[in-house]
Amino acid sequence: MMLLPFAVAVSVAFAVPLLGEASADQVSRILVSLQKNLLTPIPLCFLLGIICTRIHGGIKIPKELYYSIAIFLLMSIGFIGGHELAHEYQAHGVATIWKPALATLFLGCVTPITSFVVLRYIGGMSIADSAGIAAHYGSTSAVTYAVANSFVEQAGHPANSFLPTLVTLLECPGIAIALVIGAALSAKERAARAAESGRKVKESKLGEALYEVMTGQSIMLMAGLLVIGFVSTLYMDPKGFQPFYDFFQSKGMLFRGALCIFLLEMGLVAGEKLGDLLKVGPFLVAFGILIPLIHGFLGVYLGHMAGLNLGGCAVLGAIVSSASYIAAPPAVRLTLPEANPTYSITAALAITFPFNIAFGIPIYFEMAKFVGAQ
Amino acid sequence: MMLLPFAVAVSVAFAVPLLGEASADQVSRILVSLQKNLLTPIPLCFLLGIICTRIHGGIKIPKELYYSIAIFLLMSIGFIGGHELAHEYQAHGVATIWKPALATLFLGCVTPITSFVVLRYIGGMSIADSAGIAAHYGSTSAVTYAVANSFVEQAGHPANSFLPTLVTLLECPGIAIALVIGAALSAKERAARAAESGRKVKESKLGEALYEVMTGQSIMLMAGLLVIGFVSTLYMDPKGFQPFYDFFQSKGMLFRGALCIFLLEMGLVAGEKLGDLLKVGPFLVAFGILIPLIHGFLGVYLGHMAGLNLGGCAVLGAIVSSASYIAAPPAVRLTLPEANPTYSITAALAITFPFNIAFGIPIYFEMAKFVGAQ
Amino acid sequence: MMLLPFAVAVSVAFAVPLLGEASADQVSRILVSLQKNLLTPIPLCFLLGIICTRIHGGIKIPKELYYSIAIFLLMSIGFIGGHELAHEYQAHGVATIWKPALATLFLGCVTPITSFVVLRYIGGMSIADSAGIAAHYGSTSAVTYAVANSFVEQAGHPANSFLPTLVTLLECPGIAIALVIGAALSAKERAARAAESGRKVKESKLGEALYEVMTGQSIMLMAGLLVIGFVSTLYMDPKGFQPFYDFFQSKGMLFRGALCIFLLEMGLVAGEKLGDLLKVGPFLVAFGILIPLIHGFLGVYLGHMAGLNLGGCAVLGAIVSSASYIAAPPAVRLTLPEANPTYSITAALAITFPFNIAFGIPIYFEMAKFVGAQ
Amino acid sequence: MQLYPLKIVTVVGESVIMEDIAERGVELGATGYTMSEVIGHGSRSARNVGSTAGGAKTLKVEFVVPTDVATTILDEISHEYFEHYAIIAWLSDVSVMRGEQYTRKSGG
Amino acid sequence: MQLYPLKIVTVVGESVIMEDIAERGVELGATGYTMSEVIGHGSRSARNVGSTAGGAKTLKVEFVVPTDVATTILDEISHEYFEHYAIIAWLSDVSVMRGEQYTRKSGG
Amino acid sequence: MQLYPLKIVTVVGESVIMEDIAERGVELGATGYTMSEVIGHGSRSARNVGSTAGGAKTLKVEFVVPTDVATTILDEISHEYFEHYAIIAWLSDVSVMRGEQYTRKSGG
Ligand SMILES: Nc1ncnc2c1ncn2[C@@H]1O[C@H](COP(=O)(O)O)[C@@H](O)[C@H]1O
Ligand SMILES: Nc1ncnc2c1ncn2[C@@H]1O[C@H](COP(=O)(O)O)[C@@H](O)[C@H]1O
Ligand SMILES: Nc1ncnc2c1ncn2[C@@H]1O[C@H](COP(=O)(O)O)[C@@H](O)[C@H]1O
Ligand code: NA
Ligand code: NA
Ligand code: NA
Repeated sequence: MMLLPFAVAVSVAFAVPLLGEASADQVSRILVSLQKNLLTPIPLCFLLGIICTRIHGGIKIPKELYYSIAIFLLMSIGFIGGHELAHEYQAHGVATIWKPALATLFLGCVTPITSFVVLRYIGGMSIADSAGIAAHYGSTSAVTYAVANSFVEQAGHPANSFLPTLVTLLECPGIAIALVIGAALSAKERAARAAESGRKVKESKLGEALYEVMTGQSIMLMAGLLVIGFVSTLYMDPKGFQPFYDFFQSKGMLFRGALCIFLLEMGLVAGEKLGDLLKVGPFLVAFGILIPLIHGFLGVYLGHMAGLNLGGCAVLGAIVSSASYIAAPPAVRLTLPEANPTYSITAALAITFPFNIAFGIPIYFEMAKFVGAQ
Repeated sequence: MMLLPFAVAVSVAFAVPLLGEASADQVSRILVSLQKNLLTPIPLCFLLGIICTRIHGGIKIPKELYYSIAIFLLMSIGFIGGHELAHEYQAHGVATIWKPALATLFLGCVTPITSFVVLRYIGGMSIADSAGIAAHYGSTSAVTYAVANSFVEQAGHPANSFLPTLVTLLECPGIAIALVIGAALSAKERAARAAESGRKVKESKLGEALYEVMTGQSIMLMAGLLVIGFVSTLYMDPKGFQPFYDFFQSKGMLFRGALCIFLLEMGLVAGEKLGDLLKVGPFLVAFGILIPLIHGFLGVYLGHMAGLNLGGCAVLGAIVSSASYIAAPPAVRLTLPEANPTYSITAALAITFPFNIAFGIPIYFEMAKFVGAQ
Repeated sequence: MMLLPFAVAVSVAFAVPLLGEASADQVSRILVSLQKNLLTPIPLCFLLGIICTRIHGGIKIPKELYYSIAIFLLMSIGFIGGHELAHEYQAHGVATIWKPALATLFLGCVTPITSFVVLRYIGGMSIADSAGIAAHYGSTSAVTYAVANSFVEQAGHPANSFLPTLVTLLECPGIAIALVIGAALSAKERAARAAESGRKVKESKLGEALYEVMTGQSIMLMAGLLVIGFVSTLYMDPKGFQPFYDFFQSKGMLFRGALCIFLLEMGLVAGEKLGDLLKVGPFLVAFGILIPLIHGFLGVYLGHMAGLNLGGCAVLGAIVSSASYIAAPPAVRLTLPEANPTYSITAALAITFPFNIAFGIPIYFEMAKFVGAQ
Repeated sequence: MQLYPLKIVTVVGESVIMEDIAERGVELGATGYTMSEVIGHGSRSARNVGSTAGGAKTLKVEFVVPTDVATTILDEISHEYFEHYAIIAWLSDVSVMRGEQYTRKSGG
Repeated sequence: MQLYPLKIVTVVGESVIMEDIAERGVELGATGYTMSEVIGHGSRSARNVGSTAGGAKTLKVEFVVPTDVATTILDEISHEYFEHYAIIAWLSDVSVMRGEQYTRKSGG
Repeated sequence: MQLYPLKIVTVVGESVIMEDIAERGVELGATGYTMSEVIGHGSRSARNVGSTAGGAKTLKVEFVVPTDVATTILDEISHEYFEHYAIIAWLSDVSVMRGEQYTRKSGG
């Protein structure tokens, strides 16, 4: 926890140049990185989506296409992850993996707490809202992973092969911890209210909701395909394995192309949520930008400590900083119905996600260079 | 406008051989061209769709798949168009492009007028119906573009690289002009009717409908991806660009394969509309074949004047001749509700589209040779 | 028909080793084959689906994606089938094909009868239920074909090129024969019941249902694309043909990848049906495993007699043994409404299909070696 | 604006028979129908073969009709389909805008 | 639990106009609406341009409203859309849970 | 053909709770339910987290039930869900074909 003040300082140091008050060299390095990132199809498709919504344009992505792409992306991340993990495992056993895995789990436990504390005690939000938002920021966004991974590959610094495994590890703990905090702290309130209304206390849906998170689509597909990719890499002959690899591999055209369409739809939705920025107020907007920078730096730093390479640190930073907008929302809605979903979803989808896609990822990359990752 | 009689003459000269009364050489050249076109998967899938509907067979393409393919095709046309435009722009600036662009805009303004005049004064149709159908024929069909482009590529004469840009230019003006004509001419009628019924004149939806056309899915996706393709060609390094190119590029398997499934669905729908041919009467059937020949020749001729190559002239002919069945119908339905959509949709979808796919495209190709394009 | 006792004997001989009581050599060969089959993505995805359903996990494949993949697989099987058939035809005329085709038709007529007899007279099931289930086992499953074909290719023994043609031939006759048997035998019962209730006998939907089977999606797409693949192979130049081939070819990434997602969904559904295994009772479970072994051996044996190669025999065994779960169910439901669909669908989908995917296909492959196919 | 008292017949059932039922309703006097896809759960919904892979297919169809046509349609469905198929049907009262035009064959 | 007697206005029609109608309903006093996609067949359903490739698009929209708002909505639809568009609309009686909150603008 | 007077309880609400509600209805005495996907707009529909990317998910569920079961279901929904979730529910009268079989637990 003593890392936190340091993390804050560095994050701010990295955020500041963006505001134009830093050494010319650092600014220009970041600007080049930004341009390299921004003027590529993936963020541009996101932008197109936002523009289209704002001018009431007619692009409509059928939700079945969106879901199908999500399924493909998750399967792909898992399968290729399992494949790479098998190679890593064959070469080094668990020697290279256990430290980053532990670091990731640690981050999955810390980030919901930092988020909750900031929201409740600095932002003064209600217990339910604080815990609900914390659940989103404690988990991760697989699409942010995919975009970050594309970025470091395009930058010539591919991440360590087992990063997809880390994404899988990061999905659940943060949601669980935030919901437990929320449920525990609001139990008293509920009891009081129930007594008042003369009806018995509703049984909490916490257990049910946690089970649903842990067996949700994201985890089942990523972890399931991770195992499948691992096993079939070990047991199939490479020729038979090839077509599956071609279909799923993330360097390939299908993955990048699918990402474009996916980001277009996310832009369409984010465009709508932009209208809610006023409703959620300046504190949450600041939170949605600064917390990712802090969490991102923690991810980069601990990743570096755990031995990740340059790309790996940047990607770990990106996934730790990102907020879930698929697994977390329904779990929060069920467990903490008093929480207003407009807050959490606007923050995750209309602030943090675009910030990360456009600026965060190149910044984490620079942070990773800064901490000395290679 | 003095071109028109000439265009009519040449079109007829090209149509006549099809009826079997021309020089052996010309006939056989056209027949070879037709066979080359007809016995390929794309038109055969269309035919399979028609047959399936006529025998009440069970093929059902989920409409989400159809929409997804439409989105992919539009994005693909735009993206590759933007990519090629960037190369053209880097090599020649706007020198090679401005003339074809002007010619295309001119054709987009002329074709709704010729269509309206023929329908209203030769066909004796109502103002609303004439304007409604003219809106369809004044615009264009992106799928006809895709098929024509495949045809000229397979024939070894790829079109100029900026043709997708021309498709984008051709989408809107024709609809706008036809709807304005329709609204203006029928305003009096409406006013009279409103007075009679004692209710105030409904405000026309013209403005709204035009805005919807100009920000509709087709335009947003094609123009949006055109910009994205352009920008990322200029700023990305080629290795990073490659996977996006592979995903979208029109020579590739995804584009052609997607076209097959798309044409299958269009065949299923066209098969149903065939039943309406009797309802719309012989005039409209003749219109749906002859007007494309005339507009097609205009496209080929002006394209040649503007410096397009052989493939480019043929493709411009095809897109000018084609009728919109995606953007135009809802715009017409909103603005000219008295118009009977059975007329316009049957003409566009069950007459002109199949005619172009099967016969029109090879004919425009021969026309392009005839005018001397190379 | 005198083959049957022989087939039963051999099937049992092959089934027995699985139970662990055979020569070490045979067992180990089969086990290697099984492992080669089981530890690959396709059956593993099926397993993932089953597991997900059993633990109430959250994977949801949009049904439009499922239908879209089905359409792609059927088109692909047909198109590549037609392409290969064209080559075979150009090389050998119909010399190599007519015998396997006849054998397939013969098997399509025999298997519904064996199924019906076993169900009615050994299992003591009702006429309607026996005929209903027989209709499923008399037809075939295109996905089982696709998986079997992948298996023999991965095993280095690709099947004869015209196997897809045989799949098409096998689809309809079995359903037709079983439904006719069911309708004929239950006509009396119905008449009696109708007389009792004082209402006229309902006209049977048999004709209608048979027409629907013969013009159903599976047949239209497979046979339609078979013709398209055949024709365009003969008439197109290879360069123009290539992109279509790349899109549809079954060795390629798209086909295998699509199969993974398809099998995942089938696992999700089969997992649900597993709950019905208790309802259908031990007889039907045994039927769902033994009848495929018997039919499979018949397919392998007759295939060998008809001159198929090793892969071809194994694949013919697999498709003959497989049960339809797409075309048959609605046809049976319409024609024999008294039949309980739980029986037929559980048998086809939750017993025979997984058995074939996991164990059947490698067994048919060993059977094919056993009868001397090469 | 004239409101006209009519009936709505709503039928929910497994997909294999619902197109037949819609057409039968038109034959028996309905001027049209409105159909939608639903997810159904009932005592016999396991019979629905639409629920093989690809998803549960239960359909709902509604007919706006005069009373006599409503009775005829329900009678037909009750006798032809109720015994063997997963199906439910009910009748309710509605006031239809310009309703006289949905009484086309009501004399039949 | 309080049940409150209100009306439901149900409108089924071709897709180009249904979003307008939903918004119009809210302007005229409905506190919300529920819309769904249906497959429609009627005397004028050929006019539905949604039925070009990509599938038949007919939409159904329901408004839970007090009587006076119901009448206003039906009146508007009858005059603005009935003549040229494929559309049907009807009114039925319902008892709505905590229904007082769906009467927002009912005085209008 | 026997028609039997029953009630329909219709509930429209955000997707996270609708499966629970459907199951709860069956526990409370409904013999089945019919569910469909709709697009909803109301005073609290922004709460619907289904409306993140992938589209608006509002569900409608209908129960055909006897009066007492209807009341029990509405009561339960009113107390358990109305406060925090985007939801609307109403009751209407219907005459159900062979309706006696939808009264399974009506004594409860
Ligand atoms: N009590 C009920 N309330 C609403 N819908 C029902 C009810 N019972 C059955 N259904 C619907 O009717 C269909 C057939 O029901 P069943 O014949 O009982 O299997 C089911 O799939 C449901 O959609
Ligand atoms: N008698 C009817 N019963 C139920 N729905 C109808 C009826 N007539 C028309 N409809 C619906 O209303 C829409 C427009 O009808 P129409 O204006 O008659 O073409 C159709 O697409 C149907 O969905
Ligand atoms: N006045 C209304 N008429 C019809 N449906 C409504 C109405 N108000 C709300 N709804 C439906 O009920 C859902 C929840 O409403 P609410 O709780 O007001 O946000 C909405 O998504 C609509 O589908
Ligand atoms: Na996070
Ligand atoms: Na045109
Ligand atoms: Na079989």
